[in-house]
Amino acid sequence: MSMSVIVAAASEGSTGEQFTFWTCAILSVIGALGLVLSRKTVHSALFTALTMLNLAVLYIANDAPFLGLVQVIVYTGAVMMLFLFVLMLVGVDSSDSLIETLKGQRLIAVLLLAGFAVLLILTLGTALTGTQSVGLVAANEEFGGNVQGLAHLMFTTYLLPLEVVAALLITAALGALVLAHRDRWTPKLDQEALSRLRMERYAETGAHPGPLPNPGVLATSNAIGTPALLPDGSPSELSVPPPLRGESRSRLAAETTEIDADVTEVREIAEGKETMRPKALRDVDGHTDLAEVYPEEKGD
Amino acid sequence: MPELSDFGNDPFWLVCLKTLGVFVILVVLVLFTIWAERRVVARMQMRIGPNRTGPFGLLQSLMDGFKLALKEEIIPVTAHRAVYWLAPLLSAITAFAAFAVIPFGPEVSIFGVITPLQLTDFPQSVLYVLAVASIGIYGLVLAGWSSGSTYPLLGGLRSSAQMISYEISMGLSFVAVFLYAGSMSTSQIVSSQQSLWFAVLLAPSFVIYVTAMVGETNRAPFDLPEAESELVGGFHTEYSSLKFAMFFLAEYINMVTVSSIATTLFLGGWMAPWPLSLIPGINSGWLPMLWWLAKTMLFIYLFIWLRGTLPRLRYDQFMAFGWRVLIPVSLLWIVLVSGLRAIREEMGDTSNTMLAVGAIILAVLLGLLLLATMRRTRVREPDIVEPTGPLSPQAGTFPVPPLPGQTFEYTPRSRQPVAGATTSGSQEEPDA
Amino acid sequence: MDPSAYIILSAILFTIGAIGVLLRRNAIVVFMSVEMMLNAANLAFVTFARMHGNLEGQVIAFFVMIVAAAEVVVGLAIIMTIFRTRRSVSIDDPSLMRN
Amino acid sequence: MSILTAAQAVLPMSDGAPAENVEPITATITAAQAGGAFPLMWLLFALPAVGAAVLLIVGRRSDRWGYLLACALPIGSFILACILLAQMMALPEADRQVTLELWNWTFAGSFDAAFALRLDPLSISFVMLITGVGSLIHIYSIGYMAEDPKRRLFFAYLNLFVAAMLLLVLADNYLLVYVGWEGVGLASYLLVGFWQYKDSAAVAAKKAFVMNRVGDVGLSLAIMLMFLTFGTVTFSDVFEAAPEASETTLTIIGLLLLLAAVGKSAQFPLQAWLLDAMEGPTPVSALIHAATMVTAGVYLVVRSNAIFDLSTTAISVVLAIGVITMTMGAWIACAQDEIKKSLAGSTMSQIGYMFLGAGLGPAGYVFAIFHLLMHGMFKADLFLSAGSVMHGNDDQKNMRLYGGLRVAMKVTMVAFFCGFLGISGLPPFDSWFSKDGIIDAALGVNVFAGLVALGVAGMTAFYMTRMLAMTFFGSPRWAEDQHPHESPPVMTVPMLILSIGALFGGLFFVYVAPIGEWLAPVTGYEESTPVIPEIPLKLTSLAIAIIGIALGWRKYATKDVPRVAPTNVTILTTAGRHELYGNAFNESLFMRPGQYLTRWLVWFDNRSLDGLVRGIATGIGDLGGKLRLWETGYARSYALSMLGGALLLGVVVATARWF
Repeated sequence: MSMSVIVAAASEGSTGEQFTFWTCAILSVIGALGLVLSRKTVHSALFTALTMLNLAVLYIANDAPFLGLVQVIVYTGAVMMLFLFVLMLVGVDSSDSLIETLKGQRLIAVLLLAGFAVLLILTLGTALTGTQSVGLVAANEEFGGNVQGLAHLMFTTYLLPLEVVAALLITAALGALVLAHRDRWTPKLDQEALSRLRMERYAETGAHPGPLPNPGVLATSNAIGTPALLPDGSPSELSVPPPLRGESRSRLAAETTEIDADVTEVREIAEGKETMRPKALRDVDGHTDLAEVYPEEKGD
Repeated sequence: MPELSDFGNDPFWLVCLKTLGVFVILVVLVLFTIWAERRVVARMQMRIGPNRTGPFGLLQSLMDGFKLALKEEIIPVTAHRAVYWLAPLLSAITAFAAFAVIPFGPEVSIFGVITPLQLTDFPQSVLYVLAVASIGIYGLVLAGWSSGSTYPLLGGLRSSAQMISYEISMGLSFVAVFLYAGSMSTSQIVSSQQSLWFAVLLAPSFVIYVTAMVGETNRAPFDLPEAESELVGGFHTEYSSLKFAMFFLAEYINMVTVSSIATTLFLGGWMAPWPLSLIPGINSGWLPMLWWLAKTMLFIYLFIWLRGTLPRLRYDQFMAFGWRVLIPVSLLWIVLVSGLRAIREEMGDTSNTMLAVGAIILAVLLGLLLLATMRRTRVREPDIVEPTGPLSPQAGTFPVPPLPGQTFEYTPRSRQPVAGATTSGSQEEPDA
Repeated sequence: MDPSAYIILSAILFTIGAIGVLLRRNAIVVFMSVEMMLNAANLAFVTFARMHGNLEGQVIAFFVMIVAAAEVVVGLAIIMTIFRTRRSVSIDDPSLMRN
Repeated sequence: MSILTAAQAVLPMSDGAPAENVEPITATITAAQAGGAFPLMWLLFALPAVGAAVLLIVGRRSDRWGYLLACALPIGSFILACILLAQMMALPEADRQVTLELWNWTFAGSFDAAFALRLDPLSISFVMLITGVGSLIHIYSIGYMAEDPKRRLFFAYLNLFVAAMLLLVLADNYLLVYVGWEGVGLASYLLVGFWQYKDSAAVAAKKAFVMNRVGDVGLSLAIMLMFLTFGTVTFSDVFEAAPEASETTLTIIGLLLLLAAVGKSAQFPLQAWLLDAMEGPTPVSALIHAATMVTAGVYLVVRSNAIFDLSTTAISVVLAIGVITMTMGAWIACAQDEIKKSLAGSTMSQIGYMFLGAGLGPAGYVFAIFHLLMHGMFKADLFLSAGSVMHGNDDQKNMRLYGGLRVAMKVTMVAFFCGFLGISGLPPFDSWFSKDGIIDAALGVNVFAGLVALGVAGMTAFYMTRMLAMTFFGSPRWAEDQHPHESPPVMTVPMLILSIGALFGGLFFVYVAPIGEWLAPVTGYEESTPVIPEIPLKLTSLAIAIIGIALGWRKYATKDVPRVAPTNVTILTTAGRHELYGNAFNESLFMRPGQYLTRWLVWFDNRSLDGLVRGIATGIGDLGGKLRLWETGYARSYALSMLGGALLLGVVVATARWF
């Protein structure tokens, strides 16, 4: 695919590399600007990922194919993914207020950054004029390839740093575990405890112990905002998801009148039996205090 | 056998042709896999499966694809448009891209140009597959997030967590192969298996890879991120029409990809299996594509078989398995392999010593395994008390139905008329 | 191709990262900006390796990646912990060390 | 040989006449060469140490069986000690010095003190006393502490004490002696304060500990000085090198050693802790504060005889301290109403006798140790009997509330009476031989000391009669609800065994196993010629004892003893009741000046040094306060600072490159 093209282009120093460089450079700068300028944090993360992908390509173009792939795997695949995870855990909608709160921070930062930029331009300008790249062809050939060459360096000259870095990684993993660990102060609620709690709440407040009724059951449509009908024909507001409840009041009312005719019909058919469902159960659905229903149970 | 220097020399038209070929192969394989899955699972469940469209229902998947493309597209109001668009594209493109380095066969002559039957290859091509796979995960996460709905978000997070976790053990299972092949390029790995497949030589790596690849593709029994009964459909719940088709396509391409990687890395790629490989000339020309196809189909069948057989794991069990079993075992195995190789490098031809050491290590591991299983059998039997006698519905915990041997004791309340239950003054007993 | 283009790109990215660190208040964005700066430095290392014809620049870049990964793990864990107690990811909130 | 001259029998005789000079032991043989049970001699102290360790580590789980283990181990040590004694007696006289080097535990530069044990006639005598009396007291304690919830802990401490004491007497060098010395101090502290919920016990323990520290400083300084002078702290090397040192050095070493001995043995001027230490359980008083630990000072002086022999100043001070304490102790014993305190005064007095003996130089060492062994038995017997009396009387200690207990506690009375006979110097019982030996020798060396010793012998007889009469004779003066009863056999049997020792120990060591011949090779012996002929002297001392007994009997047995101590008493009695104002003495002489000195030092420190230090600190603090303004607490501000720093650095570097 394109990778071998890039590698080939880079080693030749041809217009292929020019093309690759300019494309990726522009994209990565766009990504970096996006990171700084986006208000939504997720966008920042995506822009960062874009920059990192492009940097990977630039690494490959710079005769560092192994590093480029590792960049994709480590940065794009793991680090940025971790960022996304954390973003989603802390709430993806957290967007930044752009008002500066630190007195003078922005002014001093801009001044310093300007100075920094000037310094960079001056130093780089003088340092880089007339430099020519040696190229890595010879260095890569020495051990039979880029990976082999890197491996040779890492496991001989840089063995100690490598070991230290490995220790650092393990320490970091443990540190993250410790930091993210939350002690459990209360026993874990298992299925039995949960159901017991539910029944206790039922006994105390009369809250319905079972799952909520599904929306639209026995109703005219199965849209999510449509309340279910109970066996006695009354609509159950509990079946509507909480965010839609208030909004769906009017719809609920309309629905109720619409089905009123059907309900009356059902009632007529069931004439003589009064109700198909004891009042007590309906009261439970409607959060009636249980004490009213079972007054003698109070003392227990 | 193609060398690494054989790649990158193709004329432009041949590159286009090869790309097209890979695309076609993938699409056809996907269509076939969907059909095969439905038929095979149907057979396993004593059904017939699709058999109407085309011979043996072979065209069923194609027709499904058309239908899917023509369906109305619904985009949630809360969706984040740009990302919502981007996600399926990312999924599908990376799925296709990973296939670029899969070798289908040896060098053949196409319109007079001698070229390997492989789109491209370079010294780090297996890493490339891993890299592309890790980008593919973005498709899932972004799909879940951009849908603006809870189920897809949870599903997306779950899928990506799962895929990242299993990608680690997958990558680790490659290490032993790299060590033995001395290369990270797919074509070199295939050619280094001429004498012995790595599935035999590096059996633990193979087992780890096969397990990880099922987790990596979110397939049963590791399909919990898409558990229909829990999360509706996972990250793609809010997707419909062609975008959903793209996710679907990506999932099946990924199946084919991981199968063909298994083939390439462990089953000798396109080379003929052992007794057949003795026939001279069988590993040249276009014929080896057949072996490649057969081996890949074998893995695809394995996927289908697993799906038809195994129940779904719980999420925490699944993650615990990945982190506490697969990764440690992979690490141990890598240490073992590199240790053995180091011994061989240092001590020359001392295979007897190596074998002895290996045997001892194996014995120790087996002993540990035995101990572990023995410990597991020592789980205390729960005290089962046969309930007898009358049971009060409010006794002890929460109302339960009477078990066999129990009689239900009615509380006074259940016999009494319920207060306020009367609208017309009737005092009827609730039927018990 | 003249390697100075890569170096200049690296400088640009580094500066943009620094801007992010200095001006953004969301801790995660600040953190990503730090990663951006590290990446820019990596690009410079890789380019230097090519310029001087030895692989040590790539090795250093590799180490930077590992250290960055470790840093991200711990840093994000800290951000999570702060978020848990303060319900905020603003980097200005945890200023308990003030004065 | 007549009874009157029997005291001479303890001396080394050759053909019925005392030898002029005794050949000291020169050859040292190792345990491995000696063979037999000698290589196991480390077990002597290891057994009780193991007991203490087990009881302390296993903790409450050993509550039910721990005390039995704790009794068995000292008995085991005792059996081993018997075997070792037998083997040592079988050795030729010149070879009776067996060393066992266990390991080298301290080496720093040229300093080198092995963990080595040394068994010679002196130390085996102590070992026999410690393990024998110790075992009996352990057994006695089973009964005495039966009701105590912390009995296991008590036994653990007792074992710890026995182990430390054995280490003390077995040590081959002063450093190891110091270990044992501190060990017994610790055990004593723990045991005196065993009932630490009582304020008095806690205070007494602290007091004993602190005063012992004063003595311990002397020992540690002596060890340092020894190392400085001789380059070694091993007994044999030090003694060998001693004649080469200057007399001043030896005097200083001797006085420092004496300071240690005085502290441990509760001699003047560090005597004040002993009476308070009676707050501990009675077996502790019997074992530690009568029989063994308090005699460690005597052991130290006698063991270091090579040093004291060479310094007339030091040995004179020993003599003087012995005379003073002997008198003080007897005085206090005459005036105290609490039975244990009276006995403690007696102990002080008797140890004063031993110091007197040791202060006589080669003429008295043997008698000091002889009296020490005798005292160990009869005083342990007396204390155990006193404990039995208290045990039977609801822990009542005041003798004025006893009276007529002979009816209720016959066995105890018999045991106490035996102890009385042993101490009061009547023939042919223990003190008749040992104490008179000291008086004899004293009259030969220092007439004044001898005459005082004679007088104190009468006081001894008087206060012992007083105790006997107030406790067991006269009319009962018990409280209504106090039901005196005899103690269980587990307590009375050890008492009776000790009674036998109190009665016949002297006879045994004079006629059966002459102690003088046994010890003289270690301590050396010189005959002294008494100024008074022997037989008149003996008659005099007997007469003095009988006068003391008669006075005591007349005052306390034939007359009613008031229940409340009378206040219209002579100034002598008042002083005795206040322990001769030892506490006031210490307080005014040491504590107050010390406090003033400390206060002045604190004042000086605050003004001068602290002023300087605080000034610097305040200055730095102010500077820090200014710098603190830089710390805003905002991470981004810090990042800004970093950028500024980087910029600065970059500018500097770039400038340096360009120009």
